[in-house]
Amino acid sequence: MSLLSVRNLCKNYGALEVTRDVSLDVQPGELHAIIGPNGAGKTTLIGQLSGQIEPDSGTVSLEGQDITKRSMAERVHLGLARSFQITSILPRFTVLENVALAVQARSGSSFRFFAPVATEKPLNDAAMQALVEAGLADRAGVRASALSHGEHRRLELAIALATEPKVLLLDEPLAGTGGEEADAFIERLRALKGRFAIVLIEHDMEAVFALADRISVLVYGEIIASGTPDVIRNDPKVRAAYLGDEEAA
Amino acid sequence: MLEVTGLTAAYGDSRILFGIDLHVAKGEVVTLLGRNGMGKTTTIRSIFGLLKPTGGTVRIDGQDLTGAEPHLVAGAGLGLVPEGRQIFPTLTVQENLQATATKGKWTLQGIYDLFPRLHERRRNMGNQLSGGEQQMLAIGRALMTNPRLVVLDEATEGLAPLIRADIWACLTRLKSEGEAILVIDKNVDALTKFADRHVVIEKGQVVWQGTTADILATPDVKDRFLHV
Amino acid sequence: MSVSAPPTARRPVLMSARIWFALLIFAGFAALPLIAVVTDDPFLLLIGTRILAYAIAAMALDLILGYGAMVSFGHAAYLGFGAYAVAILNSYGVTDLTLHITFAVAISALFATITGAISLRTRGVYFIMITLAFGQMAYFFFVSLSAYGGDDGTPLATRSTLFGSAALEDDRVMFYVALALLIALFIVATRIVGSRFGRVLIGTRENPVRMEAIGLSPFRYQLTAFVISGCMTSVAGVILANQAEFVSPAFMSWHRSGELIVMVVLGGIGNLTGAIGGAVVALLLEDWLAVLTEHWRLLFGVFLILMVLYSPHGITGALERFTRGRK
Amino acid sequence: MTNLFILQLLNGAQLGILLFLIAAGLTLVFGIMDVINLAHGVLYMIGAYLIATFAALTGSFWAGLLLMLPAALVVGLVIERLVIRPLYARSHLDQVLATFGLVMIVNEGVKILWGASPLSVPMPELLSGSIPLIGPLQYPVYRLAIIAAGLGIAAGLYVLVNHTRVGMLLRAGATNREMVSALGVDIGKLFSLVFALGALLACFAGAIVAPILSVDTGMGESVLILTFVVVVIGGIGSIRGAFMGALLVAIVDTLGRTFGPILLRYVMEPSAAGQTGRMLAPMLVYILMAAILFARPQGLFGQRTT
Amino acid sequence: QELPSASDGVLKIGLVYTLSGPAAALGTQARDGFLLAVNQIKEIGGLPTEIIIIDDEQRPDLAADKARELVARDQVDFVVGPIFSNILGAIHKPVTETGTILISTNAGTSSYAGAECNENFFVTSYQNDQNHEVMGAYAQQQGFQNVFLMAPNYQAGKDSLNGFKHSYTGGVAGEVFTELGQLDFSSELAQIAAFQPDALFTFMPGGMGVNLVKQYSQAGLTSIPFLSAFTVDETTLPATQDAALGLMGGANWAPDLDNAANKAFVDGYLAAYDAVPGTYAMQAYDAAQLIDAAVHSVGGDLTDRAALKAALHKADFASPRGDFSFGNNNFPIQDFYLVKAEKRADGKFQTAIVEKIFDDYKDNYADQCPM
Ligand SMILES: Nc1ncnc2c1ncn2[C@@H]1O[C@H](COP(=O)(O)OP(=O)(O)OP(=O)(O)O)[C@@H](O)[C@H]1O
Ligand SMILES: Nc1ncnc2c1ncn2[C@@H]1O[C@H](COP(=O)(O)OP(=O)(O)OP(=O)(O)O)[C@@H](O)[C@H]1O
Ligand SMILES: [Mg+2]
Ligand SMILES: [Mg+2]
Repeated sequence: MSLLSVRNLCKNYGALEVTRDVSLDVQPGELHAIIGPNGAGKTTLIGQLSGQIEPDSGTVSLEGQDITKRSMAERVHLGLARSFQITSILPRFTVLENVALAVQARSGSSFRFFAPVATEKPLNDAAMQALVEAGLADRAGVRASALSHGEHRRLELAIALATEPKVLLLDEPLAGTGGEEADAFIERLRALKGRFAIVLIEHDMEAVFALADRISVLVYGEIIASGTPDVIRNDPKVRAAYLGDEEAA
Repeated sequence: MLEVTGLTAAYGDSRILFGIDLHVAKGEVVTLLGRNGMGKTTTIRSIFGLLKPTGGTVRIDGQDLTGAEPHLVAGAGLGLVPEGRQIFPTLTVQENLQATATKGKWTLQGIYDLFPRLHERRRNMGNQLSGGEQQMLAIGRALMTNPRLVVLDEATEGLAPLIRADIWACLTRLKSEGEAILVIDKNVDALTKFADRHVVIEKGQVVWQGTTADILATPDVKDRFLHV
Repeated sequence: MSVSAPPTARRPVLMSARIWFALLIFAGFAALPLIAVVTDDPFLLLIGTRILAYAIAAMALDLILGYGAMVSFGHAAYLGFGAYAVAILNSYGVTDLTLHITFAVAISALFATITGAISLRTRGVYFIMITLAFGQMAYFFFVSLSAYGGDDGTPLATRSTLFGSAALEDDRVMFYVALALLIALFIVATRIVGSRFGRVLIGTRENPVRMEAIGLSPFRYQLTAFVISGCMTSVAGVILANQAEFVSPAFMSWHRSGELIVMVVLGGIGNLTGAIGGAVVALLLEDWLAVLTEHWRLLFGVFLILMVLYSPHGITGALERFTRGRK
Repeated sequence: MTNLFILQLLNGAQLGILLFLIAAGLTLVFGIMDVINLAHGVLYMIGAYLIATFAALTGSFWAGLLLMLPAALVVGLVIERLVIRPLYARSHLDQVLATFGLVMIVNEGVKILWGASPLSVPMPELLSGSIPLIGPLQYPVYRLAIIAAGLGIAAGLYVLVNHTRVGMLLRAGATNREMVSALGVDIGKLFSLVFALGALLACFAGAIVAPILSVDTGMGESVLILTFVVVVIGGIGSIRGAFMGALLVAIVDTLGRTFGPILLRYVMEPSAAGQTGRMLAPMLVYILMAAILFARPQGLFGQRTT
Repeated sequence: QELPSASDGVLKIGLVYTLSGPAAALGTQARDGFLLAVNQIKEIGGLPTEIIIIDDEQRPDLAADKARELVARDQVDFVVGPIFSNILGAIHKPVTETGTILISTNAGTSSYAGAECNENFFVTSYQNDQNHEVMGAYAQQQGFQNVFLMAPNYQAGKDSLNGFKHSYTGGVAGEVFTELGQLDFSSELAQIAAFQPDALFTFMPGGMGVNLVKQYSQAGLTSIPFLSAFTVDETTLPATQDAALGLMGGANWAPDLDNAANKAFVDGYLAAYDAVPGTYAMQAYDAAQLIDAAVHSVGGDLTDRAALKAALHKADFASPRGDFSFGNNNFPIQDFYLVKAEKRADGKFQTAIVEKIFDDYKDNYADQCPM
């Protein structure tokens, strides 16, 4: 049984079919990349998987359980975490607090009114652990709003890690990072591979081909091809619709 | 036409720029390179008066516009494609293009020819566009102000390879039509195909500059400053 | 709706500075009866008690306004519930203060739960206005309540009793009871803000979508905070009724809700000490300016504008800049 | 009964138009400049006092109106420059506090300048009198004139905002001031203009009601809350919303007060109906608002923003 | 906790009136009326006089506080005021329970006239219902069969309609309660037009009345007799002007009453404030006269409260309204008139006596008063 399974998902905005009968399976431990031209509906698809956007029809199931009607928060508790294409953090919290809050969300009730949270060691330890994995440990005490763009992306990752996902949905985690930083990020993802399944949306083909176990190509709301990197790289349809000649070379 | 000397700037107490020198001549294509967080965007914001510089000067065609209101800078002939697109969410695509347009070479039709996708989506609200579509719109919007110097901050971020190639083609065309361009981008290789000069900044200071030929001749520039 | 609060990032020096300000204020209050004796001015205690009541209400409002970005424009309703709890129970011969408070809190919890659940569907200014709507409904309900004087309100025959004794009839006892309530509620509120719950609340203020994405749906937490705040405010209403020995729907008019917001913002939102300080300054200033000139409102308006323009984080902001400047 | 219904509908429309004139400025300033202006109500009051003064000076309503308009514009520009402009970048609550202060200043100032007693403005000769409707019912010509003037202004505003370059810039500036500016538009000037326009509309509304209502220091406050209700029901920033919201609020209020008790009598005994009707009548507008926001949290024509 | 009066030989009087907000005009008149008497008398009761003026802002809780401040901090001998019943409700207990004397110059709530009457509480105006009863009696006398009733939706409004019905037994065409502070009456006027009653009776004090009167004439309803109380008076006439001409009201006095005391009062007020005084001013003026007379008769000794109260109860002064005495409940026994708005020779407006409706009229609650 696949870990995350999507069946016949459809979503329209007026006359525009953003998601057209999309079916998709993610196996445990697999890194599944989704690529496709701008406006193909990738972010919208992630939105439907994570519960932010309600699909018109179709189902999403996690570990065999139908979660189509579950709220975003419920899905997180079931093990489905996401990062945002456009950075979404708590700007006035410190980096550590950002992550500690995510740890708190999955461990114990948040209806505790009296014990000071700042000194809860288990929370801070777990948060620190996630920061180490995301390569942000040295910035733990800094206000999140003062981070650079690349650091924001890493914080997004750390927050997602802290929720201890079974499936991690990453929407363009590399956007706006380049060079060394991008390489480091790819290494980080590689190290995480296998611990949980990852659905990765990315325009950086270097990263996609380096990391993905499987790639699905989404064009105008439809999956036109799905397979191993090699298969996709040489698929003429994909080359015409997305890759062009430059990247594939 | 743009001349920046000794520019310094800070966000509150944290100083970011420590004296940037930079100039772009008529019709020249200059790149601003540097790793993440080195102050590229901050440089652009300071030039446009979106952030008041703490020192140095910004001149456009000899006119001192240091820390001037952004609309005066834009009025002097600079067009901005900002980092993060910043298109107007409550305007349609077409209105986004028209709202700040000025008369000149670039017209609505010209933009639609350049990005047919925008034509298809012209009645969509700005916030109903995909990331890539928004990027196209941001470029189109800047061109519609008919600037003499286009400033692009990460204009190809989040774009599919095919579209990215389109943008490079578009920039090459702009250059051939005599427009000056100041461009920030991660894709140094693509930039070297059409840019004239390159400026590398690190920690708020210019650490290297030279022509495309220089960069190709000294491969360690890329390694040392850009790590690509 | 943008609510800009001072940063929550821990800055130990400032945090303790705020606690010091609070202690200073409490100490000042505690000394008031002494001052009243020395200056032979028993009236000071009455003003003091009224200020204490508003300080509680402002602090309670700040809990949701400053920390939860829920700007309630109907909070005076809870003042009214507290006040009418006293009047109504009194009229049935139930005069015990603890019972009055219990009743006020129960009614407020009920009202806050229902109206909060509906209001929280909205955001920003829409939230402001829908809370106003519920506040006004409560207001007009009491206006039409002829049994308790309707619009005219009704005087209280006696103050609440404290464990069977009429001790509260003594203005000093009344004052100290109010002060004790303020301090107790301040401690409670401070603990809440620093707790797990508080962190969720503040996180929701910062970025509700992000909260969803880590698995915390804001609604339950916001609603809980809204109810807590309403209940606290009703305690202020109980005090106010006893202080004035009179209750009237005027306690719950939208003007009063607006004044509470003014107090909180004037004090500096998102810090409990500020709310208390805001209430103190606003009410004292009103009293003093009124002595100076019949047109005191003009001066008060000028003061408000100058505060906003030159001291972005209200009174606490100004004090913090002052103390930091001296270090 | 139907006659009464028609008459009340007209009354509702007239009140609605008036509310719209005030609400339009508020919703523009709010939606475009993102400024909560509690002082919008006092602008309405200033309009009434200005025309009372000018009409008394010149002895003519029309001359008073003509003089009022530029004066109102100046008032708007001065307030924008002194108080509102420094608040653009500030939080809504700071704006609330400062404009609350402004309300206190203006109210007290008006009292100092014009005294506490209400003033009155004579009805212009041309528009006085009533025209017969059906049977014994008559309707004042002046109120019809208000309806006509309001409709004209509504149409003009709609075109301005939705179909002109200025309108586009206004909407663009509403979401991203910095970017509009970086693309070469002097947003400061644009905003001053919007504020002055809003002030002008509010003053105009105040001026045209002066012959029907007394001119007193409390008039701004009583209208402010109602105006906010209208803006929120319609959806912030939406001219169309303000129009529909104003009509809805006015008609529900007018009809509800008249026919509510009558309807209640069908379901309960007369004395209880009277009691309940009296309790519900003033709540009606608020119940309407709560219900609308419950169903549509962003108002009728508002953009959903998260 | 009865406070001893400060026997410092200074007469201290606190005035509590609504001096801001929409109803400020009423409080201002009352204050001015009182101060006029003070200026004419100079030393009230032969004592150096100190007046403290308080604005209650029409907020009961604030008023209660201010009243306590007057009593506890300033140790005044008399508190005079207020305009509104709800303010009276708030300050009554704090003032009277300390033994300080409270003189209401306008609000005359029924409860304080009846069972809750108080030896420290005097009223120089009327019991609230009385003016309404005047209009009811007039409607009855005219033989109206179908009167439309309208009042704001608050306690005093409800009381007013009951007062009217107390002396009117004819039919009621409609009974409408408007929102307190309502300014546009188009919807109610439409109903009146539709019902075509014999007359309208209304109680619309302050700004509400101004608007109603203007809109009444604009709606072309002037053919329907307009009976009112506290609606057409000297505080609203400057704003309604011609629109109010001919509209009728009930009152205990009018500026044109022909007696020496009234002439001194009206002329003095006109000279001092360039405005025609209304009942609010007259009743406050009388409060000052009342205090003056009483303090004189006890020889300036403010410490003997019993004697002072007895002296007050005698009401030994010349009121501009002529006959004036106190009933057992310390509420006035006086004449009531039908009055009508008219234009004066000097271009100002005033109410003028049409006919006397009640002679030496006592309120209906006095019998319930145990005093
Ligand atoms: N709320 C909406 N209303 C209408 N159309 C929308 C809405 N949201 C997205 N769209 C449209 O749906 C399409 C898919 O958008 P989406 O953001 O999913 O693309 P994407 O594949 O993530 O693109 P990119 O790689 O550029 O981020 C786009 O054409 C966009 O214009
Ligand atoms: N609003 C801000 N407040 C404080 N610091 C900021 C702010 N914006 C940026 N910075 C800091 O300024 C530095 C330079 O940022 P800038 O955005 O100019 O870099 P950049 O070279 O454009 O990087 P990137 O390639 O990531 O866009 C970074 O260290 C960043 O953390
Ligand atoms: Mg996307
Ligand atoms: Mg940048």
